[in-house]
Amino acid sequence: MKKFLNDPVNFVNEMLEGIYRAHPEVTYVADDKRCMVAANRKPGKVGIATGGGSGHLPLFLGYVGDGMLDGVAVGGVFQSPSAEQMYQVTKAIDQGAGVLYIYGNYTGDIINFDMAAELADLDGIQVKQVVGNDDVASSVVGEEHKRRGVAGIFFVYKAAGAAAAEGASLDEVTRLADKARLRTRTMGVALSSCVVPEIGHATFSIGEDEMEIGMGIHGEPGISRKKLAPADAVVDEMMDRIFAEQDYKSGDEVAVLINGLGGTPLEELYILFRRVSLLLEERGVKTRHVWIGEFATSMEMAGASISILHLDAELDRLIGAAGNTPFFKHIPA
Amino acid sequence: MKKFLNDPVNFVNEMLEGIYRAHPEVTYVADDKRCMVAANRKPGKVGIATGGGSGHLPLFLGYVGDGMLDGVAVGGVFQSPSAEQMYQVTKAIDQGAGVLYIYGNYTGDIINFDMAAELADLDGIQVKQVVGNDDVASSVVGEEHKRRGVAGIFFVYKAAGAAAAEGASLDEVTRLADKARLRTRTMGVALSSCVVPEIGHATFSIGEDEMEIGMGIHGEPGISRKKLAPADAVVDEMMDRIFAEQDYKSGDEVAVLINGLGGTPLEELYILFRRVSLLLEERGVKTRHVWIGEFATSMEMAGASISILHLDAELDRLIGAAGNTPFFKHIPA
Amino acid sequence: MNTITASDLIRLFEAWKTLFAEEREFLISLDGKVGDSDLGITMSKSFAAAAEAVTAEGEAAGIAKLLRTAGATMARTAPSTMGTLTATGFLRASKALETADGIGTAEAAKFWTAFRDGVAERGKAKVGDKTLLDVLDPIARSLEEAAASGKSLGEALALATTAAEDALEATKSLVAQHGKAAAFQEKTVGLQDAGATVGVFIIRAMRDFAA
Amino acid sequence: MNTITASDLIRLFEAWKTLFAEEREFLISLDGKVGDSDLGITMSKSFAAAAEAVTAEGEAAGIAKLLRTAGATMARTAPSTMGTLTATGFLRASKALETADGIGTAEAAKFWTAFRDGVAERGKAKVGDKTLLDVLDPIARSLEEAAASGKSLGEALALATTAAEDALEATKSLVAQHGKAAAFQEKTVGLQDAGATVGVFIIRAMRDFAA
Ligand SMILES: Nc1ncnc2c1ncn2[C@@H]1O[C@H](COP(=O)(O)OP(=O)(O)O)[C@@H](O)[C@H]1O
Ligand SMILES: Nc1ncnc2c1ncn2[C@@H]1O[C@H](COP(=O)(O)OP(=O)(O)O)[C@@H](O)[C@H]1O
Ligand SMILES: [Mg+2]
Ligand SMILES: [Mg+2]
Ligand SMILES: [Mg+2]
Ligand SMILES: [Mg+2]
Repeated sequence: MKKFLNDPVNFVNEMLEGIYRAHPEVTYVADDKRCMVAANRKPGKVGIATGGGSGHLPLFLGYVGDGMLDGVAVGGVFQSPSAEQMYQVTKAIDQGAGVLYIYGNYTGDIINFDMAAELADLDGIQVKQVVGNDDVASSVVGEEHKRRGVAGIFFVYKAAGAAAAEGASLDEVTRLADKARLRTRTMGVALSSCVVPEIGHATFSIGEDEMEIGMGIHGEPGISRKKLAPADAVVDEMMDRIFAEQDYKSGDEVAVLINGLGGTPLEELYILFRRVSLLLEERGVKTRHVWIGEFATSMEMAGASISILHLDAELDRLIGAAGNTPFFKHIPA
Repeated sequence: MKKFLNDPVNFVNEMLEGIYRAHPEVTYVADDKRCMVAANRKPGKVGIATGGGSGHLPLFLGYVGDGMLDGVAVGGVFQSPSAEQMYQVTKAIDQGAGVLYIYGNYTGDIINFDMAAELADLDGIQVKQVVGNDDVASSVVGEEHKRRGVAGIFFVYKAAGAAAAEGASLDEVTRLADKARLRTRTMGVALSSCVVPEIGHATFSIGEDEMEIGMGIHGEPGISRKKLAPADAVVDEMMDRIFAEQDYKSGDEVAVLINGLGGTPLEELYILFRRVSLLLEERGVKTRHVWIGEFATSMEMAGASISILHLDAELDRLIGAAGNTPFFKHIPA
Repeated sequence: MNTITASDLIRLFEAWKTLFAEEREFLISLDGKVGDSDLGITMSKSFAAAAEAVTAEGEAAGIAKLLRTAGATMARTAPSTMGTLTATGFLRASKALETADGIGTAEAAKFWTAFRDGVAERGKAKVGDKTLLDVLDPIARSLEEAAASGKSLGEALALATTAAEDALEATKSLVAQHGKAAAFQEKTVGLQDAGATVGVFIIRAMRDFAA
Repeated sequence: MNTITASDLIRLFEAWKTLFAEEREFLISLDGKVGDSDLGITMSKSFAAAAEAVTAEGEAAGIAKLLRTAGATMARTAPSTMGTLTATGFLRASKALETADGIGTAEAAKFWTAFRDGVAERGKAKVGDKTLLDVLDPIARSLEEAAASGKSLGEALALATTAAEDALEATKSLVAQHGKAAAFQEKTVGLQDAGATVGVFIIRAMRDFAA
């Protein structure tokens, strides 16, 4: 294991200490560093919380700030935070307008967020939930409720965060988050494994010339493992699956996220985007917004994912709105 | 070689096509994609250009934009662009106020920038140069002119870019860039090699449990190769070398850059920063600005560098000023 | 024994703690086959924490309070799927035994029925989905029958354990529908479910304790 | 031959092109020892491009114009240290031979003196720094002497080549001060300098061509 760390047991807490030292815009509640909230409350605004395992930076911690989220609870590496932690975050960020949970479709997270919502309900805090399930590779059409949530959740945060910042109600923020969720599809491909610090060896093994299409961000099995193909061919295969589920006509608009899983150089992500952009262009689809970089990682895993949000007018406005968090800044043109 | 690419020969050009497709804020001149300039000129402003080999994103291309650079010429992976390309960029960005070149201390780059400056001079364009040499590990005190330029050049860009945006003259921008250069020190450590696409195998080999302190961003040999130590110990060793060259008294202020070399997860960079921040705190030094992430990479190399800029009042103002480029956005608090 | 008292319950948590410490590596490798290898870690952690918490609380707190403490402690220590589901189970069992002074056959039936219902509600799985629920359901049913027919606690727990073991064996032929294992689809056939294995361990240790 | 004409010069570039194609792997591995392995790639690329460019231009352009085309082409094709330095050398040689119809001993001396001065100015190295300059300097000096003492072109180039070969051998004992090799410090002792090796190749092929 080649990592910059001290005792693996302290990996998450030391990372968190680094974050709080670097970013005074965020702080924590309940005397628990794993319960992060924005340093400033926005009275009357719908609160948005997320959470999940550590090891995915900038997910989840990185998106707390203006125009995005208000709080987040994180667990150990690839482990859910507890219901109690989520509940503490919920209490801290509620401004009387209710709280929306946005998180990925993983059993551990669901069970804990459900429990937290019940606890919050006892306090009279209204909680709604939107569970990201953008990973096309993780289940077939018709079984979308079984799909995992991956990088596409960024678009759900962005839409919901902008709506809440505009002063929308909990119902309205939830509606928009859910619309962004339903219109987002992601396909991923992994080239190498990651190493969980407390485990110390690769989560899975993969041949020196192999890739796995559709692998999950914790190393869950994908659709197919085969010889690494040229970048354009890899993109074509991924986009085929996405296009099969999104019905485009000429003139339609999209937002694109090319996400590195942690170990893949930015240069390669731009090579992938080049092809994505060509394929969209061929169909007369206009790319209105694009982000390329690391948005949801798996530690040092080499690989990438492509997320496409099929926009409509209101999503276009929300996705393009300003955002300012420790890890994500967007300045509208 | 596990990379997303098509023909390795097209690596740089396809990456550039991806960048132009993603970021309409930048464009190119002389019908050569390797000559990038900001899409909008700012009349009367001192132009700032940089350049160097590809494979270091977001360096160099990523810093063209408001409050930063005006143009950049890039070469093949780890190869200098040509004097002609630099000259074309220079002509395009000159607004009558002259042009400052800021680049790293590598022979190939120096002789090409020198040649470009001579060509520009023939056109009556005034050119000044500031050559980054922040890498403490690459030569001893007294021989600083032999030191390589690494991630610390980011601070030089930031100071010069903000000064030029404020309307400073070429002499003044040069003075400030040079001051930032002289007050910046960087130490790096590498854990794994990178792979140059056209070569196809690792540039150097390093044991599964080894690190190299002071390794250059093209794999140039460093100060010592030894067993990977706990993160805090690695930071202590790196900071010792930096502190030995920067004279701090309590109350002094710094800007900190924790830079990932490409393959190191963000979590680990925060663990490194935690320690850096503690060491600065111990000396009563105040961290005024901090950036943590990938700012100057070596493709997929695992490793990190720490750059410290010893601030004074004017540098503090410039480093904290707004910036907005495709790869770097800063919104002052 | 015919009734598990509050002081017995504290010792039963000690027994569970020892058991999951022993089975740590086995559960790690079982969860590793079609999951993320954390089950041995989370179960040993959460039962150790629960055992310490109930010991610290002491028998004076009574059955319901001890179970609540155990459940709340587990939820905090191991918020994985199984950690939270077992925590939910103990919290529901605590509610079901609010007025009980000890656990005889009738109370054991209430305990496990509430445990099963809590896991079912929280996890939203159905029997046959290849989860913990596949052993909790036969345990609860078997104990309800035993209570109706007036069986002794020892006998009742023995029958419930046998039912659980049979059900665990039956999970081998099922395809996982939930959690990380679901991604492995057909590859899960032939393997016994990891969470269900934990269920069998819990009831088996309870049987041995009461024997 | 006693004079290299414009049409000869085009064929000389063909000879250099062939030579560097042949020495490609050798230079890659030489530069790989204390550098970045690109020297064989850049030299074969830049001489191939230069040869094509001067062929396309044709002999009517004359000596100076051909050298300028070669230099400009090399600067564009291979902007590495050696690529740009050799480009600079040819550009300066072009200037020095602005009015020459052919290259005899006197012109060869002007050619190489300008080449050396260009490399020295551009690279800011001193003789003894273990660079290309360490062979360019003896070449220029030797040719100046030969011109002063009225030696034939063939004899003059033979003497210059010997001087260059000796100087190359002498680089083995030096410590690199410039470029990527400088980082290797003492490890460079015992190795002949890669750029100086290229210098020897260039003069040697010129000698063979004029013989
Ligand atoms: N929805 C569910 N309801 C009940 N039990 C479940 C559910 N999902 C998974 N399980 C059980 O959880 C076990 C895995 O537990 P655990 O290792 O804690 O999961 P994870 O590591 O994914 O959080 C499975 O073997 C299964 O018995
Ligand atoms: N400042 C300099 N002046 C003259 N020659 C130099 C200088 N620096 C390096 N060289 C020569 O360049 C050679 C390496 O060339 P090259 O492989 O093109 O360098 P790089 O790959 O670093 O651009 C060295 O062997 C040396 O002879
Ligand atoms: Mg990374
Ligand atoms: Mg990276
Ligand atoms: Mg598990
Ligand atoms: Mg070289």
